[in-house]
Amino acid sequence: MKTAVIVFPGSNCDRDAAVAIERVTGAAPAMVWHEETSLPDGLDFIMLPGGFSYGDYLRCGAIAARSPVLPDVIRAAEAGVPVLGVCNGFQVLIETGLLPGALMRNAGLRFVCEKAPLTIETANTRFTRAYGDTSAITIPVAHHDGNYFADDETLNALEAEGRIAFRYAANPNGSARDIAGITNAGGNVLGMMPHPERAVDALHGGTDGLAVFESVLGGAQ
Amino acid sequence: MTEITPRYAEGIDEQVALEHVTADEYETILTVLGRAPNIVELGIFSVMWSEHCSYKSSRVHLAKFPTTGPRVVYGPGENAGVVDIGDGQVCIFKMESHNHPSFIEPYQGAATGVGGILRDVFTMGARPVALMNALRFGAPDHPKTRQLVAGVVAGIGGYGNCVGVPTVGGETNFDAGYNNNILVNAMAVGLAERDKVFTAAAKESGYPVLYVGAKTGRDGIHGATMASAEFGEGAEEKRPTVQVGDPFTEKKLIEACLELMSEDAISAIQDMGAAGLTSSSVEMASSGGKGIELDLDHVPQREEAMSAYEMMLSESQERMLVIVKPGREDVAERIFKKWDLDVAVIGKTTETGRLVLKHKGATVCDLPLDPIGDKAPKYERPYFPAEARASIDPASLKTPAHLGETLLTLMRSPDMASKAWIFSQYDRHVMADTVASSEDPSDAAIVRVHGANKALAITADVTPRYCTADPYEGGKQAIAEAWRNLTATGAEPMAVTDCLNFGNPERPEIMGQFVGCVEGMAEACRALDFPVVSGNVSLYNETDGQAIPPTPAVGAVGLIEDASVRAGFGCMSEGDVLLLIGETRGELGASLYLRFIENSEDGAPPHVDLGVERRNGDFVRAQIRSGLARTSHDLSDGGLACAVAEMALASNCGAKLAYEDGAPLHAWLFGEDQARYLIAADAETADAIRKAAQEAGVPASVIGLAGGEAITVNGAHALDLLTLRQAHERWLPDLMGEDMQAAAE
Amino acid sequence: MKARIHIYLKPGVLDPQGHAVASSLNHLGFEEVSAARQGKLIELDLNTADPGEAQTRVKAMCDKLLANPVIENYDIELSA
Amino acid sequence: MKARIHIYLKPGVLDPQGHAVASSLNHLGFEEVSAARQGKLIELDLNTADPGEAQTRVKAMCDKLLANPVIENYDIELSA
Ligand SMILES: Nc1ncnc2c1ncn2[C@@H]1O[C@H](COP(=O)(O)OP(=O)(O)O)[C@@H](O)[C@H]1O
Ligand SMILES: [Mg+2]
Repeated sequence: MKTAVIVFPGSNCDRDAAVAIERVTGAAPAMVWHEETSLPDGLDFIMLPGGFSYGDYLRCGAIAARSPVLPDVIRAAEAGVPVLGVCNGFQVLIETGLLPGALMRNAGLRFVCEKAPLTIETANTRFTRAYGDTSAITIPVAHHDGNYFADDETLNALEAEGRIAFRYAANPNGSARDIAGITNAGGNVLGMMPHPERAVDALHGGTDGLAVFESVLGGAQ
Repeated sequence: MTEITPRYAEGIDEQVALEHVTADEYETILTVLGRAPNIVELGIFSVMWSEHCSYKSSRVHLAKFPTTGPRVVYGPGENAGVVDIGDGQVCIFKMESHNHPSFIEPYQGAATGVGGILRDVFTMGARPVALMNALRFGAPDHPKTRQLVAGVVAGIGGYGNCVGVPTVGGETNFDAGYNNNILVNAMAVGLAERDKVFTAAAKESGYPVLYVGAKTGRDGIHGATMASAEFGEGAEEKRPTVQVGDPFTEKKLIEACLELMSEDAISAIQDMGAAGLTSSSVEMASSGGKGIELDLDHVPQREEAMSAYEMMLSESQERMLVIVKPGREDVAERIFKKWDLDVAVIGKTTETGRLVLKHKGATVCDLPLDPIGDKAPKYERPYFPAEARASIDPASLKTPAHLGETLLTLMRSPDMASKAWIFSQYDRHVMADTVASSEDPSDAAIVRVHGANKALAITADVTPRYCTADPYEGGKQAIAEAWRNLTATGAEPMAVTDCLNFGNPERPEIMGQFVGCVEGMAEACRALDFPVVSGNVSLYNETDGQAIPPTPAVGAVGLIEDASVRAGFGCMSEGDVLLLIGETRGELGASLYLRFIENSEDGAPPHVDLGVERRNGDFVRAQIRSGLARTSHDLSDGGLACAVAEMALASNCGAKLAYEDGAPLHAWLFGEDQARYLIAADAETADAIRKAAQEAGVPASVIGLAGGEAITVNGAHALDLLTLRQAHERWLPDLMGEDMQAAAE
Repeated sequence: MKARIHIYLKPGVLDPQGHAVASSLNHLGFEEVSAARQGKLIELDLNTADPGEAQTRVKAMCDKLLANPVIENYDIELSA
Repeated sequence: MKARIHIYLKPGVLDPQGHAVASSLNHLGFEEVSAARQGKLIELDLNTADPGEAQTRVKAMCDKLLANPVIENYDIELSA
């Protein structure tokens, strides 16, 4: 398993992401600095971590989406390499156009940090298959701009194509149709606001997020 | 008066001088220098001899704190306190105030407060792992309060969330005494390798001095001095501006500093706090007995035409001063450039013992450093103690008809109501080591040591009501409650940091409060082997002669050797026996009960018997560490009834209290007697704990059973959990509404 | 020369900030406010002499970075 | 009528957003950008006929809520 975590200035969940990945694969991921212009060869998984890349200035994820390393990430994604964007990573994926829609300021305007109950909308994605018939989980959210927006056409398509992976059971941010996480048409890119890497450890936030990594990284070795 | 002519350097007159220092201080300067100081030198004295930097009113009393102990590596005097947590690691922490700036500009004031305290911790080599905040606002219905709450909370979250350090706990009070002087105290906790701790003292001369971080602008240059000669004709762009923080730069600064610290390049390092360049350069040089020479032309500047005075007094954020080993400048340059931060060699250390500043080729400052420290004013301000209050006889107050209603009133009161509206705006989980934070039923926040199985317990406490009623007992109680909150989780209390917030020390009654609180805290620290390793003093918190209630905020850190062996108060279950540890005399003086039920602030606060405090606490900790006690809660505000209510809400399980005799019923329920804990356990375990208590000579009595969907007393006075939860959780959201947010940022 | 760029949300895109501004203003007694929209204001200093060139370049900046075409429109004002 | 309000930071106040925008534009090849400042744009729909009244009312809105007098300046444009 060759994995990588992209590190932007202002990323602050990069270490958490690495710990979660290593817990499942037993091997530390490559930490790739935003100024690299090419990724390590033969990656099986790329993660865009949470945080405040470039201070979240202008628009969350906007500047990161245009940083030197991104073209190669986009190439990999288009070639089918699994890519997971969490929180700020989701915002970056949206800004690159790999995922549709936009993430706006939370409806309540306040930053929201809470343990969010989620429903798993489909277990047949590369990121949710390990959940089996589990349908309800709890994963922490912590964001200011997680209010998912897209036009009805896009939303209907996402629903029709089974690309909504997670919904909020108690919508914390005003997201359209309670959307918490979506995949691309190819099913190899997942963006989600909740932090699965903060739920891989019983002492910290429970283990409901572990299956996301087990799904995409081929289960505990 | 010293015979020195001219008495004033060019462009300075008496008024300008007095805007910087007192008349006496100016005389001292003349004698020390043997000449009149120029405006830059005057500015430097005004900073170094300010209350903030020189602690001139408090120094003599702060010396009363015990500051050493087996775990203490560095006590007060460094940027932050350092305690040994074993395995070659240390915990580094400090608490600081940002009261006035937060009142002027709530968002930026609170945000820069967080930034400043973080720098105090990582400048010593620690990666920050937790933030706490202790907030005091005015009366809920005061016209300014809601906007201040919205702005301060958004600011703390905005900064802490972005730098990626979890804000794991704190405390919040509302009291009319803070209407025009809110308190924003922030605490940062970090972890470092014991042999990788960095200090500020310049040990060598001839070493390069590097400026790193953000550029210098005209931020926060002291208002009074701006009206002075030099800026009389100050154009708009020359006016001082409020410090604005940039957490993104801070995050990069943390990573860059830690990266540089992992190389063998740093000789000494110091964050730029208030009047950054002045205090940092002076402190680094004088604490090392060296001199320092800076060329201000090399200081990275954000604005045009900055004067030497402005550069030396600027409070621009996210800046550090680093003395590197000769020849290692390139290492620093590489790292800070990588992080897109400014880095510049601006001078060198010297043997002269003087601070020499060059600007545009001219020497604009040449001061001997020793006098700045030695001759710094140190006042023994007159004070008289507050006169003692009579204690309240609980029997003189009539027992309310429905005690469930009484409990409801307290649990929805500003002090007891849920603060979820606040802490849900703080990222409490980033770094993935938070074991317990604000939302969890734990008397202290618990943060695991990354990669290890042990954890830090962290708490922030003080009860201003008590300090007002009796500064000495209140000071003791603040330390005792912090120690108790740590103990109730099973942690070994290690050390204390503080933030002493008071009014104008030139008023003897205020100084009396200060001295009383400090002496009370000091006695408690000695009795509990709980040394003070860092702290901060904030005086002059008053408006129109109205001083804040004395508020010596205490931050404390404890150690949990095995993170899986600890106690919280959220697992009380049907049939559990409720065991009260400690004695109940029913002390209602200065209690929440008195405030919200009798509308009185009267009476003597609960007495703190430190011997009993220690005995009971050591016993409870032993029960938790042996694995017997898994559910325990300390008793504080609102006494037994409120502790039971908090346990019931957290466990979603009611309780049937059984009152037999002793203090009058209302005092038994709401008395705030100290040194008490509530333990919930199955009958068998409870029995074992009770026996152990008997042997240890610790009072322990069964006061009821867990169960049902309500809290009852002798089968009556029922308060159902749903009603309780609604009232407890809705108070703050209802106060804040939704209309404030648009203005918060 | 200088460029002043107004970036606002496309009609139909939900605008939580604008909504909050309007209701707060109403709440404060400014009932005449029937709606509010919040956008961004970006001012650029340009080392460019030719207005025509500036116009095309700034438009490119907006399309490449400053505005998000999915949700935002923009207009550009140039001044010497 | 409509009010368009520009809110920008006072001169000298640190503007990290503007700084980030400028350096990102430079990175993207727009070297002609020497500086950038970011502010807020607020548009209000008003049920007010009289421009004079609108002007005073909107100014009050800015002072009370929309702008932060400590660090921000603002200007107001009214249009029918
Ligand atoms: N300003 C704040 N920031 C974060 N957490 C807070 C704040 N104020 C209160 N809390 C949290 O609310 C809970 C109750 O606070 P408090 O009643 O002071 O606890 P205790 O009585 O045990 O000291 C605690 O978990 C505390 O951490
Ligand atoms: Mg407390």
